[in-house]
Amino acid sequence: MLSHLPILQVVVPLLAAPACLLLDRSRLVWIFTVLACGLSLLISMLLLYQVSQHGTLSYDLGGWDAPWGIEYRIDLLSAYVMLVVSGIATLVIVAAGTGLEREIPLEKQTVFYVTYLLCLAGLLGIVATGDIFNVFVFLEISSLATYALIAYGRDRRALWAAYQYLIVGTIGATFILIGIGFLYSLTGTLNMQDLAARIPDSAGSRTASTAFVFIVVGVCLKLALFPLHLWLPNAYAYAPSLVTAFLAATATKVAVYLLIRLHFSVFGEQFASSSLPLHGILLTLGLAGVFVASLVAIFQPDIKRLFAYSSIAQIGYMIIGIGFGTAIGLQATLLHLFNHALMKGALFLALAAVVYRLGSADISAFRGLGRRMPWTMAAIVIGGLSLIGMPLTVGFVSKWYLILAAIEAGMWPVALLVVTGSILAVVYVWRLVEAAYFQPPENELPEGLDGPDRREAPLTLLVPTWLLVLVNIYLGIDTRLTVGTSGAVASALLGGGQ
Amino acid sequence: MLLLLAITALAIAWLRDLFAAVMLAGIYGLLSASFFVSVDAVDVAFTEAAVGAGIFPLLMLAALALVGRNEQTAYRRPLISLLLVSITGAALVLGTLDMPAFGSADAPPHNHVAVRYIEESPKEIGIPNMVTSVLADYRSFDTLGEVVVVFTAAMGVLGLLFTGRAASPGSATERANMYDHRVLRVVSKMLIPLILLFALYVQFHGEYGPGGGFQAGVIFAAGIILYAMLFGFGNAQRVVRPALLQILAACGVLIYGSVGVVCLLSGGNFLDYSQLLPDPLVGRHVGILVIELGVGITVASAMILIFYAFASATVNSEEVA
Amino acid sequence: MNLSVIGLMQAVLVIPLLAAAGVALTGMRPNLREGVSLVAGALLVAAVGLLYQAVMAGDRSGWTLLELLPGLTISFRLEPLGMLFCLIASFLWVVTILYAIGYMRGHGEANQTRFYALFAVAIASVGGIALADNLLTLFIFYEVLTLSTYPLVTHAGTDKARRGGRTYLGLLLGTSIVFFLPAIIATWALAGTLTFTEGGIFGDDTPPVLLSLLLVLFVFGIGKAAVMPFHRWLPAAMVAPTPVSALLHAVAVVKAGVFALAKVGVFIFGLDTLGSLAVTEWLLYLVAFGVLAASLVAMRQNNLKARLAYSTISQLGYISLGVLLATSAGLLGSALHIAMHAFGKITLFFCAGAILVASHKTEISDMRGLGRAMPLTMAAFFIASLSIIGLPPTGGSWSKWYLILGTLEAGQWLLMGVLMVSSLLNIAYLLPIPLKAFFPANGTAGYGSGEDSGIREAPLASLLAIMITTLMCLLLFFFPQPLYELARSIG
Amino acid sequence: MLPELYNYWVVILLMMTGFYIVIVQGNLIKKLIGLNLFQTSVFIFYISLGKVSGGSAPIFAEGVSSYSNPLPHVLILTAIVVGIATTALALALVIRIRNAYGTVEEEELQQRDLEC
Repeated sequence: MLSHLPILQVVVPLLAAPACLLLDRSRLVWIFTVLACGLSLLISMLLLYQVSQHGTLSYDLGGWDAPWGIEYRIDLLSAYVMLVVSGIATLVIVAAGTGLEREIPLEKQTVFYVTYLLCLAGLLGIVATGDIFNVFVFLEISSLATYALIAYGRDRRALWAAYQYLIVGTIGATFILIGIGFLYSLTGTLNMQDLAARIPDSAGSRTASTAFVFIVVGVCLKLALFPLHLWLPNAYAYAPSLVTAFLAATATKVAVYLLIRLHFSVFGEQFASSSLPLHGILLTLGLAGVFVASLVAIFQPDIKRLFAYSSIAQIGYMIIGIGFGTAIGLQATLLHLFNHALMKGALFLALAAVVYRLGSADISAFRGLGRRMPWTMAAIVIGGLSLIGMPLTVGFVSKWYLILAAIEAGMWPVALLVVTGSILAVVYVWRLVEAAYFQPPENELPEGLDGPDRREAPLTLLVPTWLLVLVNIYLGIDTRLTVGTSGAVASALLGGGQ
Repeated sequence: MLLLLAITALAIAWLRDLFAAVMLAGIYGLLSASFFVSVDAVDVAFTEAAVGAGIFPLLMLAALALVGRNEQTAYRRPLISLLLVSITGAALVLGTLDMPAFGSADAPPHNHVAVRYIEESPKEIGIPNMVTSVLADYRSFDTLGEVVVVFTAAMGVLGLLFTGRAASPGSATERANMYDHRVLRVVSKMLIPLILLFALYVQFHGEYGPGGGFQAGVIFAAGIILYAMLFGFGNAQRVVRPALLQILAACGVLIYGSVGVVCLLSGGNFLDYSQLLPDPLVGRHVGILVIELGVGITVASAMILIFYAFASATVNSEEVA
Repeated sequence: MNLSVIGLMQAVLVIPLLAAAGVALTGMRPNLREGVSLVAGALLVAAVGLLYQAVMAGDRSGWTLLELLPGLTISFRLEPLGMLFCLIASFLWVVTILYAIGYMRGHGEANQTRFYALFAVAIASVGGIALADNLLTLFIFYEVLTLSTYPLVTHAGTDKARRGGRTYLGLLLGTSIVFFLPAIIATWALAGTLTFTEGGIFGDDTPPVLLSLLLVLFVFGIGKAAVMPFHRWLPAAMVAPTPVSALLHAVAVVKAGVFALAKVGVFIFGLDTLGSLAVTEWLLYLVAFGVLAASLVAMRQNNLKARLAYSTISQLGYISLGVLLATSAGLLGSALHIAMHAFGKITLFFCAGAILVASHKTEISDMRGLGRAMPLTMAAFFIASLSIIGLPPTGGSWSKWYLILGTLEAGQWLLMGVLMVSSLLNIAYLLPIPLKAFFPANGTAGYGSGEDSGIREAPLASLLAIMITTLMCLLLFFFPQPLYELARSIG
Repeated sequence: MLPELYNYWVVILLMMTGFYIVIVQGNLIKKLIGLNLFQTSVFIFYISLGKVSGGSAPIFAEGVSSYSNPLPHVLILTAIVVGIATTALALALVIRIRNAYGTVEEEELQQRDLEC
């Protein structure tokens, strides 16, 4: 059975989803979903272990050899991303046990869990597959599920946000489809490895360049790279809080993964840098994203929106890392990909706890929260510090490598801009801290909430949050796993070009 | 043919009446289907006809009934958009410059992976329709994904719209307008069983000619939807209950998936049908039949579900109004 | 021996942390809570005292806590300069707790548990800075110190406090992230190590331009050293309760800054390299300008704590100056001044706090004639002022002596002039305060003998603390050897 | 070259018409029609790729040696399904938006959001 792990990773949540629908009681559905996610997490751990021991795994679906059938291909990079995705998914779904009751009516919870599992399966499928068209199919599974998940938000603006995201996401997917079409017309294959072997033959071809551009633009729409980010803040702000936690920590990460995979494994660094001034563009857009998004974040009264903008800024950092075009830069991107998932997961889960108790994530709700919900606020503070890049948190590790990459590449101004970006993070995190610890709570709670709501969040929300926070700190101190893996991945991607 | 398509497309862009635009979009679907026939893509043509000229306008009209057919606002930033679109288009044209000519037989796509599909599949899989071979066997995982996409959409629509309660039978609103057309009613009564039969034919004939689970599912759904439109949703929902549909939609996916799992358990890779039976060819045959059935079930029930959901939204909003 | 020294070093880090935990747990019972703090302080002094003997015996053992990134460790090592810093900080911690007990209760402050706990955390991070074996370790504790002191600054929770806190955090974190961190990473990229090594870590082939750039980044990046123009945080931090201003913003935090600067100068660049860089000269003049400018600004402050803050900025300039002179006498002077200024300035702040608690006065112009009501406090203020100015019979005269010697050694006559002038300015802004308190000018209403105004000396615990530090100022003039020996063995 | 690629260019024109409608239209339904147009045109592009001159439909028959390429057909079958699924979901969203806001015009929506 061990040799089938690659496919089980995706199929478990994929089939668990319709199975959920057959169970009727929502509590039962929850337990089942937790089990499915947990199983998928276990599989991803085993996969990472297998890959680190035996190297890249290849799995032929339907028993057909690679270029003819669809291949699942798990290398260190995909195993690493799948670990993040399934880990976060598990924690969020555990928190959903109680966290959901205030956000989604009971009769819709079953459908929610089904959609959630489908989204997870879609994301995992994108990461696991070695076939470029299969990427498109699973991208659409996860996207459709995501639109629905966002639209379950209580605020009516959630609907509007979901619609906007749907339009942008579909345009992005269609762009990717066009790119795939060009690639196919040029090479006659859809398998990524086969493509990588054949693309160099047509280097310099305008068709290949166009394919590359369309795919990159399509993916960038998905990952909300500045200036294609306009859909993200609303989507994150109005989605149910737990959905936001899940999406923020996984969906954009998978998009970044896709960019890295296509850029480095399919087209190859050689092609990408020779046919276009891609590095310059990525650096510029990344930096612009960091600054614009951070500045906007500072002025957001809604904290979920604030962290949504912060996500755009953090994506900017990841893109900058790719833009250096060096192994250390790529390593920084990979580290930040992993680390940012941890930070944002923790932050948004903590926000979900706040919303659960107070019914709002507005800055005014945070006044005096340090006393009312000390554990939740402490989680937010630690997550925020990690975002800033304080030592002993994961944020420091990724920032260290990013700056190191800039200095090594001789780009001092970039290094300075990157650190200046962190200062902006200090500003927006600190607004929150000030409100929570050094402002008296508003006299009256929002109407409709009574005594018990002054309390700390329930344990089912706190435990997953704090698990993530602790991982944040642990991996900020013991960096062997993240640094080692990302280093190996980066040199593999740049070195052999696969 | 392409010229006609272009004219239709521009007309859609030009028209302000949404109803007309939807109709034109349907025509566009039909036209592209006939284009597909002309370039030998019969399966695709079949599907595009069913979807582009069938389901799509149907859904659109159902939605239009709710939101009104006129658009009001002026265009937003037309110049910038035009510029953006032109740049994109120019990039695409640039991309085509190095492409192999249209229809050329020595273009790379026809000389690499596809060769095996064309030359070996009748032997390896044992069925003449190569599209079905590729769809249901070589790239069957994509098709599983496709079914899941449909399932996901159904779930999404369900979560967004469905209130779960059926309209009370006999209420004034639930009797569809078309009920009053006696001729239509009688003709349809005869037609619907035929449609359903045809669906079954398409379902099981997919290995030999154009067709397969998806097309069959769509046709089947069309039959039920027609029934619903004529005899009211309350009646339709009594015949085909939404709860049952949900279970069926899930079952379709599960059938497909469990074929894969059974392959796993019998020692092959996921979806490797040759492991199903001692004789690999027969095994493949059975595998394809079963998964096509799964596709058909899910697609049909998902489509009907989506339609019910839209209809129930109609009823509800009328009640609100 | 070796093992126990390491154990002691660990104790230096762990004791305050345990104290913080203990304080948090016993928060409900103030007497127990402050008892915990005091006991921890005493233990810490004992541990540091033992370590002092080890250092003097030539022990330089160290240990690595963990490897953060490949080749980058969090590790600690015993070393005289750090020992000096540690010694002062831990000793003054006990005294400050004593003082704070009187002050915080007398002033009726809220959130006292948070206050004591964070205070302990700050001391732990000072221990980490002092014992750090490499730049990374130093940086980490440096940031922890910033973060743990921020809530102390905003303690009051008023708008003014929050504004002050924002400036404080913004400048300290800002400089450290924008300048300090890139400088560290660049150092790592250039030299391949961050470990403090005698004589510096850069190879001879490192281009001087890069080194100059790095030095500038370090000098500005270590914002806690309050080199102009990044000094604004210090006056802003004065909204904190006085014990915080006293220990942290006259001793721990600011000294952590100059200490880090000294470490970088001596062990990253090496005095020789430092002296050979052209940019050092410019930085020297910049710092010298800061010394004078801060003194001038101090003269114009009517708020006592603000005046003391600017005085601190100016005095920190002395220390930075001493390091940048890159001579052994200058370094000696700097090291001694870290200690001498600490005792002097903390006394001054204690006095300011005592005046606040007893008379609720913060403005200097209101303090005329206060000497009759609070003779002990004002006498202490006078003695500490002498020490800051550098006049015998106080410890401050020694450090100033060596600093001036340092300028002479480097041939910087101009800088010697700056030191002289600034000493005169010190006299001008410090001495009038006690003098006018004892001898109010004619025509202004004095506070009489205290009965009619109701003003008395500060609470006993605070007064005791003031006495101790004042005594130290005097004692260090007569017995400077222990510190002198320690400072001599640096580098 | 022109006649060889002419087909593609017309298809690109079609795509861009759809794309333009998506971007420029403020009516949510019309946007979806445009999106559908855009996607359908991409399908046409793919199917054109699969055409082999002189080939016949890829259903095995005795005596036929040249077939059109079946792979793009398969891909597009999948893509069509994905497209209609997306449309269905989007329409559901539009209906909900209409119920919640009372309009399906983008500008009015933005105004109503600003009001609250």
